[in-house]
Amino acid sequence: MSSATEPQMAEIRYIDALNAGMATAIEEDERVVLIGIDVGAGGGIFGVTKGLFDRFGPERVIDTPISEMGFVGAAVGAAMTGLRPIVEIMFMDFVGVCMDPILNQAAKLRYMTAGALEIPVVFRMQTGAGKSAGAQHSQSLEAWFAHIPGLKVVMPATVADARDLLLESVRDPNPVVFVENRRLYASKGDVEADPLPLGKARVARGGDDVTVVTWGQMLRRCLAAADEGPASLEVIDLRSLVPLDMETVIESVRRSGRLLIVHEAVQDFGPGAEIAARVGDELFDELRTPVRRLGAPSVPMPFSPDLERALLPTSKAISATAQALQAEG
Amino acid sequence: MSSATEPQMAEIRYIDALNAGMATAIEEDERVVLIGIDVGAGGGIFGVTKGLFDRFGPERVIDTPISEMGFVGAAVGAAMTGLRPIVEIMFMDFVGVCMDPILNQAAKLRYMTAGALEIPVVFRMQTGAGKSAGAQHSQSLEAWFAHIPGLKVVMPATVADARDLLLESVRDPNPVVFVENRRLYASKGDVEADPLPLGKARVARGGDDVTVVTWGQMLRRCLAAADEGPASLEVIDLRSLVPLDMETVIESVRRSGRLLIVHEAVQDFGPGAEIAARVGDELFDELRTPVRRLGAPSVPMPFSPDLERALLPTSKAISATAQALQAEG
Amino acid sequence: MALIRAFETRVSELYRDGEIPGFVHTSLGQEAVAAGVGGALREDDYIATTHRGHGHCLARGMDVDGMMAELFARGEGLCHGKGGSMHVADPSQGVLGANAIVGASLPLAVGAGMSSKLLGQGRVAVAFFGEGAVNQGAFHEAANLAAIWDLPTILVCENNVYAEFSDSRTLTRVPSIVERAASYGIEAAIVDGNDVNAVHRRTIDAAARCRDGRGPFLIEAETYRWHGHYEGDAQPYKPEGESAAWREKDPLEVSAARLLEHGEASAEELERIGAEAGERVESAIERARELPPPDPEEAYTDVFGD
Amino acid sequence: MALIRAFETRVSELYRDGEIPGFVHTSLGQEAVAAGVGGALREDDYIATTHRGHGHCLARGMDVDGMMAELFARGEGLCHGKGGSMHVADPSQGVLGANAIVGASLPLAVGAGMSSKLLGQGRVAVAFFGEGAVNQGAFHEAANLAAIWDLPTILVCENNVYAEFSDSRTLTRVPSIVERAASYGIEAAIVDGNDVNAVHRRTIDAAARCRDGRGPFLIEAETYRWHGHYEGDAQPYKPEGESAAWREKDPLEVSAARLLEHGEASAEELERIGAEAGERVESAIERARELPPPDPEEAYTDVFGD
Ligand SMILES: Cc1ncc(C[n+]2csc(CCOP(=O)(O)OP(=O)(O)O)c2C)c(N)n1
Ligand SMILES: Cc1ncc(C[n+]2csc(CCOP(=O)(O)OP(=O)(O)O)c2C)c(N)n1
Ligand SMILES: [Mg+2]
Ligand SMILES: [Mg+2]
Repeated sequence: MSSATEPQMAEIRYIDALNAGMATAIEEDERVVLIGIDVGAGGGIFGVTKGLFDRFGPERVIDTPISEMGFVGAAVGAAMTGLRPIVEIMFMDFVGVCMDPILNQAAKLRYMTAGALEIPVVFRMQTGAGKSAGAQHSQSLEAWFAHIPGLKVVMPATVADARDLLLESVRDPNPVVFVENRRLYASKGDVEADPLPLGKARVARGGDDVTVVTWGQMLRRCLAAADEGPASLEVIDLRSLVPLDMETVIESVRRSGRLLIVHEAVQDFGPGAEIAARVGDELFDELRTPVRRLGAPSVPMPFSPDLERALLPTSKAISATAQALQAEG
Repeated sequence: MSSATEPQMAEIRYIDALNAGMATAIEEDERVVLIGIDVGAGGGIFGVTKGLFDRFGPERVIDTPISEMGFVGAAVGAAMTGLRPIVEIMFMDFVGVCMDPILNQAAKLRYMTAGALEIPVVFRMQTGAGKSAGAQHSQSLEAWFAHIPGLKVVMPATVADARDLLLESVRDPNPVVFVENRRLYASKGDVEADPLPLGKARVARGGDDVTVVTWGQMLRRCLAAADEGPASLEVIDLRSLVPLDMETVIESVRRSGRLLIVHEAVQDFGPGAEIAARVGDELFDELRTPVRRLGAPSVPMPFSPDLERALLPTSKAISATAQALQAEG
Repeated sequence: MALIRAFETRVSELYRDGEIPGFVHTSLGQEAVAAGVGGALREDDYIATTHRGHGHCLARGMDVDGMMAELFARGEGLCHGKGGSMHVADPSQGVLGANAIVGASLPLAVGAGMSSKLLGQGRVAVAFFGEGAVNQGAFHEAANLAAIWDLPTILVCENNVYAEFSDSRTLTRVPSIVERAASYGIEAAIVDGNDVNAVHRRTIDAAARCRDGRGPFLIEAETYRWHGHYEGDAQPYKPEGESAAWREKDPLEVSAARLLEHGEASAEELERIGAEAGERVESAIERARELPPPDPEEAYTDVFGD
Repeated sequence: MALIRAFETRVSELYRDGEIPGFVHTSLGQEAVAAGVGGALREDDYIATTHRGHGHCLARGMDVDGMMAELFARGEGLCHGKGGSMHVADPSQGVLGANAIVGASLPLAVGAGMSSKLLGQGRVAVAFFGEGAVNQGAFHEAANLAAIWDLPTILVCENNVYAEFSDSRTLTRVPSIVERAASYGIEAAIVDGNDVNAVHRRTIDAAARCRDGRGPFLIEAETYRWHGHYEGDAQPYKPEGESAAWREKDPLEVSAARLLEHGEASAEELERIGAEAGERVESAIERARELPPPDPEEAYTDVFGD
């Protein structure tokens, strides 16, 4: 990947890591194209694709009209016929206008054709509440995709993963829903940090008392909670919901006997429920305390920064819940 | 409701009960309209709306082009401005082409306008695997809707509920996702059976050893499993995921100490996970055995009847799992 | 128009200064469309608008204080701080809301047209949308529905040349929205979107047609987005001189010139109108600044009604 | 055409008799469209089709045995019994599959056109769709994309009058699909969909344009759906005599008459072709009947590749 990022600049922003990952993907494989609204000349509404158009040209970096159903579906059709598209859905909330190609086409056509069709497409989409973007621009819907057989669901929380998981997603022969968190775009980190394959969770912080499973922007808050102590938290960055690395989670909870799941998505019928249900079943006898979840309450995201702030799990709430778990038994 | 169903015909089909519910709704309130593809003159692709067009005319029973995004969105706009539409999405899978009006409009506009907008709309949709309809016509996606704040999610499993819950949904001032099960359309039952309000779960069968929570077409299989014995199963028909009547579930599991959740939807990140997670937390000390779930495996629905049959929970599998739970402790 | 100009000019500054959170999209330079349409509607008519809807709301008579307070995310805002710039709404004024999903205003306005028709209210529903939204399936489906059901819905396309960073003429072979309306058998007309009188006349006619049961009408208003897509957008994509040329056609100056020419208003009067608008906005700002944020409980209310 | 006729005539009966599960939609009466297009394509061209796609697949040379076995849900079916009538596919024949979502074939074929263009393959991608699908946003968006990107994509609209139980002319003010193509700047032509030669000539031209890099073309083939929407549909909605009139224009008889007239084929040859087609189908049926269902393991394979 050195081609895309100068060796000396190990400390880069999440957004630059995404850009580097795409640059490498487009450079290393002539079948890779980037498709989306203003991803080209404009460099992306958040600047994520800056420079790619000038570097690779309009054949590889393709601007589209505001026609998600059309261009997401076209990306799926292109993936069936030899290209490996990265298609951007500007806000995750916009899947409301282009779900069919993801739900009924990309996720199912390999299966329905008994493997005759391969669909290597990456659906890049961005989420991240906490910027007063309002109820239609703040949703975390990863649970929807994880519920659909045939889709991988990847959520990089670190700068290194932003680049490496994106690259792995492009190289993957399957449809991948790649969820970026806007709140992390400006965050800096070491892009050469210990790489892990797609499908493996990372123990971001070792600890003994409570296992905390999370992903996306909540990772930082969980780490901050771990810093607060006194309980010793083992923080696991899941990195992908599909594949779901339960081994790493189970192994940790077996040691700690306690599990707290933290995510930005709405808690009810959310992604944490699956992890809670599995651990509750597999570690029924080993659990010292009930599995707890911290997610957003069941309300749309309000515009007001004050109201919004109060709805997302804070490091305070995370550490308080962890302490409470430890106190319970 | 007598107006819509002759008193003597207490034993009617689920499909007739739905029809009766709509007839009563349209008759009792001039603001109620029925909108969808071939719901009018054609009487519905499955005959659910038969006769309504002749009875109420084209102003109240409205045929549409194949434009779900347009007419589902129009139904939401109509609901904001004085009508109370029942809009049909022929197969639940088709939400792929019309999710936005449900996800970003109906579910959110009351909240975003601080209650200034009221959106009394019913999204009727139909599911039901087991008819070789293929991967794009067999999905149960109720978990998606339950995860979105602002939507009620109703799933009638009995003939009486088909009529009564539909009527209650139309009278409800909120957007309601009303999920019919095609496999039940021909089933017969007593339409005058003990009515329960929307939001209350029904104990369909009392029992002591294992609580079985289910809904939709799986209710019949759970009851069949209960008949098999020897374990005494308490079968709960949830009736709606939102509101979620945890009280009834908790009360039952508190007695039985064992819980099995059965649904047709894919198990992973499915609706059962939320119930399992809540019970695992609230009844941590009272549970005698781990909470178990039986849902579809993570594969698209295959066309082959033999393959498909093997993927849905059978009464045998349900009773075997229940017996196993009882044996565990 | 003076009010819209004053309102958005200040909102742009307030956003830059961090006093207004979230995303803000201004319609500076497009005021004539909002004013021309707004003034032609009946009290009880409906509008459904977009992310760029401040002008449309103000022209409908939306309360300036309540609207500014909403942009400031105050508890006394029209939406109690839960909507914001992209979602400001006031059904009591027929405003079904700004909307952050491109194309969403169209099916909603079709639905409002259905209500009006079926309930025999003679109300007109206006869908505002940009030329970029025309490439959304929602436009296509909604236009066809409005046509086959002869709904009292006016489709007002504000063709301001750009969709975000892209020149919309490069994203279709048929940049004329009026031509595309032919696909639905919808009569349509192009108007100078910087001439409030022209827009007003067109809308009067369209609304009359609607009330006569003659079905939908599409108005393509040619105008220009002075500012960036969002406040803060540096607009490298705009060709040299293009903005300047359009500013020559400032809708406020166009109508001012005409009013003076026909002696329908004196320079002093126009001056006063501008000044009053400015004061109106300033007082709304002062008020909003002093208001408290929403009661924390607000976050949990209005999800469901009963 | 004879093969399609024989295939679907028997499939219709087999479905009625419960030998074929699921949903079945036949294109009886529309064979000339499939045959005319199929015969005009190159070996390596692509097609994406609909729920009514048997004919299109057969005309592409899809294996009759494998296809029949698939409809019978056998393990040796082309899709191992996992696809069925609504999803039968064979990428090795360029068939990207039948599709049960109305309108879905269009974006997929646009994508196939992108692949062909970007990889410089000169392959053409055909999207088959019905006139009812034209009211889907997917048609609108896909047509515009094919146009602005000058893709080698042919949009073949089979206008068979009905969409399920509805006369499509009642669901739009502009029933002419050719007229609606103008919205995208796409050249289009209407052809007699019951005349295989006419369809064939049109497709040859359209494909040539595509390969010359002149972009998409839309063909509206006027034809008629003999059977119901699905097998078993009683069709009360069809007016008296309409079916009979169209059966007068049976595409097979139209071409048979012409062949005989021009002495390009003798009655015996035509007879033989029909007979052979019948035998081909019967042997496929016999074979399918004997085949076992899929290995239970099949239910769990092909979800992900590695
Ligand atoms: C479905 C959807 N896709 C993309 C966006 C992002 N977006 C917001 S505004 C905009 C441009 C809209 O252009 P136009 O319709 O011309 O309106 P204008 O901004 O010019 O007023 C885009 C792409 C969105 N909000 N919704
Ligand atoms: C998105 C979607 N909406 C509705 C349906 C149900 N449906 C299947 S076929 C059909 C009619 C299609 O009509 P047309 O496009 O004319 O094709 P034809 O059946 O005449 O070949 C409908 C409404 C569907 N499969 N997908
Ligand atoms: Mg614009
Ligand atoms: Mg048709």
